[in-house]
Amino acid sequence: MRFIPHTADDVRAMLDHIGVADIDDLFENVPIELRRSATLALAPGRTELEVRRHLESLAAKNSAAAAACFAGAGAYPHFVPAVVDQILQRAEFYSAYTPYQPEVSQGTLQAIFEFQTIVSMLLGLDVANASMYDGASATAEAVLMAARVRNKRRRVIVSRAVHPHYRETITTYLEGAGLIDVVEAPIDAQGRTDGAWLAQNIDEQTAAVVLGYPNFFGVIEDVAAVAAIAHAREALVITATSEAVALGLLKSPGELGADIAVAEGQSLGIPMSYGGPGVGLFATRSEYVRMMPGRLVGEANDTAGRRGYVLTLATREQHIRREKATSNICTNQGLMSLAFTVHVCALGKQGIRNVALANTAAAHRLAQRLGSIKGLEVPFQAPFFNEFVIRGKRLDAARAAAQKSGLLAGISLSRWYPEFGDAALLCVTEVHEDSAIDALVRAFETAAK
Amino acid sequence: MRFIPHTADDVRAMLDHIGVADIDDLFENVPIELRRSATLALAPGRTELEVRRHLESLAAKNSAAAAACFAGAGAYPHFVPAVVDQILQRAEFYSAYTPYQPEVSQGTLQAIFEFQTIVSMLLGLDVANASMYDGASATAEAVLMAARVRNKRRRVIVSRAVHPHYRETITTYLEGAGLIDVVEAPIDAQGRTDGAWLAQNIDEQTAAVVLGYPNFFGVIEDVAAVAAIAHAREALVITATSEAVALGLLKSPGELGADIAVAEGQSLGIPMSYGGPGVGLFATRSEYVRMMPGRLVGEANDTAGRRGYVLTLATREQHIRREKATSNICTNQGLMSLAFTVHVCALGKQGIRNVALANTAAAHRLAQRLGSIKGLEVPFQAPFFNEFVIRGKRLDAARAAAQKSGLLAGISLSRWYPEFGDAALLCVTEVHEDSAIDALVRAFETAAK
Amino acid sequence: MQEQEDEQTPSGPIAGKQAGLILDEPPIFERSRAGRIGVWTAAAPAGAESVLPAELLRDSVDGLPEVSEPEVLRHFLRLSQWNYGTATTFYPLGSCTMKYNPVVNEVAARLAGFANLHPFADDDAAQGALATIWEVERILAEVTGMDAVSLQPAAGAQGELAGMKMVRAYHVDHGRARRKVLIPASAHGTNPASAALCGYTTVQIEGNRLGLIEAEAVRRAMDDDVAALMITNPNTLGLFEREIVQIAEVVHSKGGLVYLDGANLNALMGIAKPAHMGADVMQINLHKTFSTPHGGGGPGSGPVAVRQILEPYLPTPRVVCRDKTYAWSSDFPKTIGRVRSFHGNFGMHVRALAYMLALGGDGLKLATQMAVLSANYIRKSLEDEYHLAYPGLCMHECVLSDKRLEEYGIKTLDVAKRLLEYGFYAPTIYFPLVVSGAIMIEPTETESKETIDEFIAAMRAIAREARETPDVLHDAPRRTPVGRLDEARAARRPVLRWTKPETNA
Amino acid sequence: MQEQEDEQTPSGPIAGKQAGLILDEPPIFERSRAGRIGVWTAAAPAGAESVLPAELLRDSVDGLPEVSEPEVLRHFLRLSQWNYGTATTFYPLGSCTMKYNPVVNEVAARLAGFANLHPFADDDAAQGALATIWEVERILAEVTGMDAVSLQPAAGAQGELAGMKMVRAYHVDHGRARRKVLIPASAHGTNPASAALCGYTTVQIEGNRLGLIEAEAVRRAMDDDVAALMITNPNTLGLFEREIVQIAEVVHSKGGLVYLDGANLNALMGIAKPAHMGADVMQINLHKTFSTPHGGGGPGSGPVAVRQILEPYLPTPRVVCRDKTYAWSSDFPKTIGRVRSFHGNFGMHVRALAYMLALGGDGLKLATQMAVLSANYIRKSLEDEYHLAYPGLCMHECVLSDKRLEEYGIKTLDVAKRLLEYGFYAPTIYFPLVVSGAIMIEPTETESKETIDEFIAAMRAIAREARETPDVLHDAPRRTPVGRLDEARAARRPVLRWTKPETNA
Ligand SMILES: Cc1ncc(COP(=O)(O)O)c(C=O)c1O
Ligand SMILES: Cc1ncc(COP(=O)(O)O)c(C=O)c1O
Repeated sequence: MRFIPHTADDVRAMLDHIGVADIDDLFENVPIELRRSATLALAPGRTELEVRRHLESLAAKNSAAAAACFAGAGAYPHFVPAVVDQILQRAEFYSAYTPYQPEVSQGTLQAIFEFQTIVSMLLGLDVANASMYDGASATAEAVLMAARVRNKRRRVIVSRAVHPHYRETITTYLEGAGLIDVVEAPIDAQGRTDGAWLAQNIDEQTAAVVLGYPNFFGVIEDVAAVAAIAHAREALVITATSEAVALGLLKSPGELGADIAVAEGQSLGIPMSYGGPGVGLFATRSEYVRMMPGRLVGEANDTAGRRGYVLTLATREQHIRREKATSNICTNQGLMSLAFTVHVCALGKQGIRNVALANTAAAHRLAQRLGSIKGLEVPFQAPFFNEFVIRGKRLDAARAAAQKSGLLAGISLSRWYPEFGDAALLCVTEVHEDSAIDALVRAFETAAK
Repeated sequence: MRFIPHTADDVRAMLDHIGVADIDDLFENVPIELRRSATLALAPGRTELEVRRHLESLAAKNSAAAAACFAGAGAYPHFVPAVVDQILQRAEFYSAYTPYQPEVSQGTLQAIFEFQTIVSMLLGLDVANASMYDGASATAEAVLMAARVRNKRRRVIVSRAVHPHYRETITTYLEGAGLIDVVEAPIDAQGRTDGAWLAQNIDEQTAAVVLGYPNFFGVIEDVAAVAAIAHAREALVITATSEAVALGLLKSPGELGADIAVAEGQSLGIPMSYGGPGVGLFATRSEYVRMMPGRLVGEANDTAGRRGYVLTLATREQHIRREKATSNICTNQGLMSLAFTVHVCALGKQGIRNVALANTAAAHRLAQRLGSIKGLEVPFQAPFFNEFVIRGKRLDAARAAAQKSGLLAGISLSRWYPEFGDAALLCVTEVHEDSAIDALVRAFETAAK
Repeated sequence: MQEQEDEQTPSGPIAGKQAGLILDEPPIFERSRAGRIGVWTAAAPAGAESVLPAELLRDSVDGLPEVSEPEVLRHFLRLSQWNYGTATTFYPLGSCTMKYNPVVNEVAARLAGFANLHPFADDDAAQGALATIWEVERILAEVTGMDAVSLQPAAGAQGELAGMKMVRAYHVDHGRARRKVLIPASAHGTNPASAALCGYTTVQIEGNRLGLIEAEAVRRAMDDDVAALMITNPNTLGLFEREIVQIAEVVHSKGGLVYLDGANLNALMGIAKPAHMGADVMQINLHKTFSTPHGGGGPGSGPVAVRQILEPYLPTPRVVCRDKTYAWSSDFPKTIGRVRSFHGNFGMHVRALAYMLALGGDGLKLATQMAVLSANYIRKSLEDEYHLAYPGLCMHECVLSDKRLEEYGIKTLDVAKRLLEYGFYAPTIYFPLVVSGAIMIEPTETESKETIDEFIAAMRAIAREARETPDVLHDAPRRTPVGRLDEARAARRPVLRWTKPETNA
Repeated sequence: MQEQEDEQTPSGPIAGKQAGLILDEPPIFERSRAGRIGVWTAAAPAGAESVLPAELLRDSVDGLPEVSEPEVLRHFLRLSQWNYGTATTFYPLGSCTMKYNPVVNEVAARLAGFANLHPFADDDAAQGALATIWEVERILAEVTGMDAVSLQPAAGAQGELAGMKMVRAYHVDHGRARRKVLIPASAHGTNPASAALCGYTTVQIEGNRLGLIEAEAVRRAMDDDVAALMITNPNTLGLFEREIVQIAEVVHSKGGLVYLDGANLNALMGIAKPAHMGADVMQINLHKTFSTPHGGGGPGSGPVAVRQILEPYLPTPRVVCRDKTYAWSSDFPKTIGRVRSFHGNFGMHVRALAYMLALGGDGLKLATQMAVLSANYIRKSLEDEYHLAYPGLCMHECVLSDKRLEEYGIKTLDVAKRLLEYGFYAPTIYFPLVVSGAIMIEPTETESKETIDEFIAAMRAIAREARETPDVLHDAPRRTPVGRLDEARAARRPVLRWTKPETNA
């Protein structure tokens, strides 16, 4: 077997040294009935060429991967410069474990330290961890953390405009974990979380309020206003960002008053890959650092005073604290945090802003063009980033027509928001060529006729 | 500019330090008229995304790249395991120069030493160099070397069954370089170089005779017989192999009596890439080592006795010997020799033989099937490796039909061998799936009807 | 001093070369210069600045580095060279199954048809992705004997969470959630943490003097308030729980469920199926047993597999297959819901499938056999020099300790640090907690006997050094990019992000 | 001793880290074990052994290694870590233009539409490849001012060969081949070697005390038996040949041709076009100026560019374009023929095009400007400590020498070896031959000022060490994977391949 180096001679020598007659003898502690019934009804091994052909044929059956993708909704088509994957393919990075032995893991450790720094800069908060699984579970962990911080409170308010998957994940995580109620805050006519409702409903029992930023409809929430209300009642504010590119342009959650800010980092450095792996970003104020979930890397000095990095504050974690840990997370999204870091470094201060500007400008242009088609409207008037909702009677027909021309024309909202009727969420980024945008407009125009 | 780190501040500081006012001042030694007319009428720079799109659109216009390729003739479709490219993408390998400073180039040097070892094993000769440009120029260099070894002789015999490009290259290289005649040896009815003709024509003026092994028609020449004749007249025997996989199965050129053996190594580890880069292999007997062209790596010890590797015997080379060098070659095909080495190591002793056996078996099966189609014949009866000639009246129509079904159905021979009429050279390797082979047979059957 | 040390170094990965050069590299922020850029993005389109109200916008992000592409590449290349990885050396980290990550897996996951696929693509335009997930589920079901599988969880711990949420949902469905979960003392920390996240109180079960859980001990702890036993098999001592079948019976007899931590599945393929042991639910770590890379700490993938009784509770959506057509279905009213967005770490599913197909049934069994063979070979070769925590045959890993070295003032940590100097990554240390000074060694099946022999020689040499020149161990490692780092101080005054040095501010 | 040395090391790539660990790795043949395999090929089909007559077949190739895939990967990864490359550190190798190799080029060349294309594909099924070659030719023509280009030559030296064959063909066509070629003493070794390969006798032209060729010197050597002058501009001293236009006139006036060695084109883009200098033919090294990687010694690509009078002689086939359709044509009866198989190192053409498009006209000029700026900055920063071979402004590189260090017993070689320890690759040394103990430094435009400053600091520190602690230089390098190797002995008793150690035989 090409991945297993043991030759027949090796096996013989090793068995002799151990002092057993054959391989089966090594398993004598496994009850014989279990061994007898353990046969694997699986095909025999294949050559690399066969494996590759099989996978290629599966990949070829994903016709949507070749479409011009105007779908966002939590996973975004962005350009990833080649330098990112060049780094990810470094076996020294991808074949290492969580950096338990810092002296021979400084590469991973320094990269995480840089990641933590960048995440805290983007989210505008003091401290970020080494990553969470994704935006959704990071949001759920943020809610759990808020419940620890405000540990006498029993209620969490989650905006209905938060990504549906994130909301579902919060529900799953909270079920059974203490006795916290999740209350949904409604949406106003602008596509924002209803401020008046929040003013009435955030109370002394409220541990935290969760907003999307931008929210699921691409709309930029007025985080500062909500924070003012929440903080007045000592509730924490959590923001969840699924389009991390927005953080290069919009005021940071921290600046607007968020106490915990989480995000999905896929947009920066990571292909959509059918939704995973991405990387969850998690940041908070330094006063809460010992309540944070997830690993943390800190600076340290060696015996000669050299600067280095180590895993730190591990007493929060499951391998030390077990059932009292701040989270059960162990393996996180290490390599994806590296992708994120490399991409942000390559873009830099200027580049990330340029990309964000290009995104928002292109999305607004398209919204305008579509909104001026008879029968279609852009229902929400609040400012949005690179996603927006479009509504109209014949929308599904238009989307189906567009799909025929090789376009993935957004996501239908009805499965999560039946109240909107025929509505779709469209996303435009720097990858969309004018020709594809024109084709999309044409498809919608034709269907509207 | 993303590849140029100089900021405006940097430029200013550097100019000040140099003591010039501006950039133009640096070029004051360049006559002003030259500078005035040096404007570049080229488009402005593009983003990485734009560059990539442009290249992708060009790549997409090569429809033949998606075809099932039954063409060989010097460039062969073979499977390259993923580990090869993983190594080639190591920037420490690809971004290094020729290893002039051995202490920080041991990676490149040891890899070349391994390459030389493998090449000498495959070719069955004592010593191999660090690579030549390709099979064709390696053959030309072999002829030049033979002329140095037999420096009183004025004639080189080159078989007409040697790859036409190799023959053309010999002609170009020899033109003007001393006064050596190139004489073409004819082909016999079996597709071999005409032994009787050779017996008559190799004489005391003959420095060397060049055979393809296998030859251009895939046919396995009787090198031993030719060597017996040649050596009797103290002429050298040169073999040129364009399908290196054959060397995993056929007796080595050295064993059969070749004095210099060259090959194109593309088949092992390197994609066809429209014909380049590949890698030229070059080996000979140790008595001729100081006459060899190209770089050589040798073992050496450091001051503490550690084993290491260095460039050696450089007194043969242009940078020391200038006009008296054994060749003008400087940059060779370094990274491609690494690809070759990794692929051969991954295959190993067993694997290379298995691949070669699979190739020859598949080619013979196809030859049989095509040969039994009415109107088609396999004209040459001599044993062949993985290529063979097929002949028939409606061959071009058959090939055109096959092309429509996404098959590159061999290479027409008429441009080089008008005497064969309607004939094509077909190649079969381990990459051909039964379905593609069946489609090819069907296309030929249909056209034959 | 340095040179004296060198002489004591036996053959192994570092023999034969000089100390070597490590190129330094500061945090990338210190490379930043105003105006540099690493990706040339198109200039923002005219007017883009005014598309959104100015009060919504931040200035450009303060502190983000400004570096050119050559600097970005060089920075991360240098960093990479400071790491050991399985690709560069033996990485015998117990419980982590640091096997070889086949390169073809990486190629497969990067195919455009996978990498560019949006998770909300219509099912009919994503049949290949659905088939990939389906195939992985089927193979996992075959290997574990379980009835149904979900690939949604992002890692082992999330698989545990999903599994325990299902345990809870099951009990709620059958009357009440119950309150307790039994967990052996040797369990991985994620087990109690996951149970706690589901609102359970954990009850610790002690192993016997052979390192095993006895059915009798479970019986004593078991009552009808116990929701489940979370058991690892083979356990974290590398030992097969011989009474597993009886244990499961005990748990089931009181209406409890058996959660099996499947992190050690590499010891079981073709040898024993968890379902036959009585497991009702388990997670599988694709990044251990199925060769997807650990990535310096992820991404992993932690599929959860269940027997029929728990199938209704699996996370949704699930892949269903009708007439060879695949579709996502959320039509499972009893589901625990989702534990994350989309369909899991799909890129890892592709890699795992590539691996499963490459090995096939026979290959998977061979992997297990060779992993267990190698672990026993190491155990046998070291048990005279090191204290072996529990005697006798082990499965895929073995646990030693520093017991016999204490008298020389040598601790497990010293052994680990010295090993780094010999060119090996260290075993897992101080885990499992039930063994004081544990040294947990898992070679996996992808290391050659020669490498294992070199490792054994190094371990034996270190034991000798511990007795003869203990300071060599205390001072180790001296040839790694940095020496021992002051972790205590780092935790006392945490510096968790880069900040501009005061002087430059 | 080691530690003392460390203290003397100023800031630079190696500061701040311990000596570091280099993992050793023997020649792969020593890893071989019978029965191992790294690529699982399908078993040979039944009967395959008897398809060919047994007497034609060899036994399996004696000595080829048998290793598993994990071992193959680890072997070459470890080897790679022993190298410096431009990607990991500053590589100021003069005359080699070791600029950054953009990663996107690598992606482009690997696109299936390029990589899987057979060279004999019909032109209509390879339009993208033909267009690629065509675009590169057009851009090279624009940059050089030449009229026609062929991308066939595999490297610079082969470009020279093709160029000189054309010179010869031209003269033959115009009466007789002529017999001599004039070459400055500072020329690269490939120049005389290529001329000799075309049957020419070389006549050396000496430079003046400014390092320049004077028109007068050429006039003296010029007669109607001179086929061509091969001149490098800027020359290998990094100096622009100020009389180039007059020199060309002298050559042309006697019916000779001017061959311009274009290896230093990185100093000229947007600044001066060789055609305007009077060049009739030149080669361009895509692996220098146009960023294709050097690959540890290739593959390169050495397009040859000519003025109209030489166009008929270009190698064939050539790309022709009619109605936006490209085709190969061999319909050039005066061609010198081919210098290699197929269409050149096409993969390099793709990479070069990616680079040319990325930079555009302005970017190429900027590259030249910044390269020259950096070289002058280095020159200016070192000329007080090192002897500068020729005073005044340089172009893209500058040449120092060991003249001032001789009195301390220090040679250029010692400086170079010590630089390696500082974490830099060494400049080109002992070339050009006209400068005794030459140290030829070419920074290129892709290195940051900070890196260049670190290099300057290291060079200055070494000059100081030469005076104060010369043994530190004589003993260098001590921190690289191996120390100075005995090259003389290696050449006396060449061991050019691995052989089984006697004891194992
Ligand atoms: C026994 C055991 N269980 C559970 C886990 C948790 O798995 P993961 O790290 O994938 O979350 C681990 C991983 O370290 C483990 O070793
Ligand atoms: C001035 C000069 N001319 C010619 C060459 C030869 O180019 P190549 O190495 O590509 O054959 C070189 C390369 O070193 C050079 O520096």
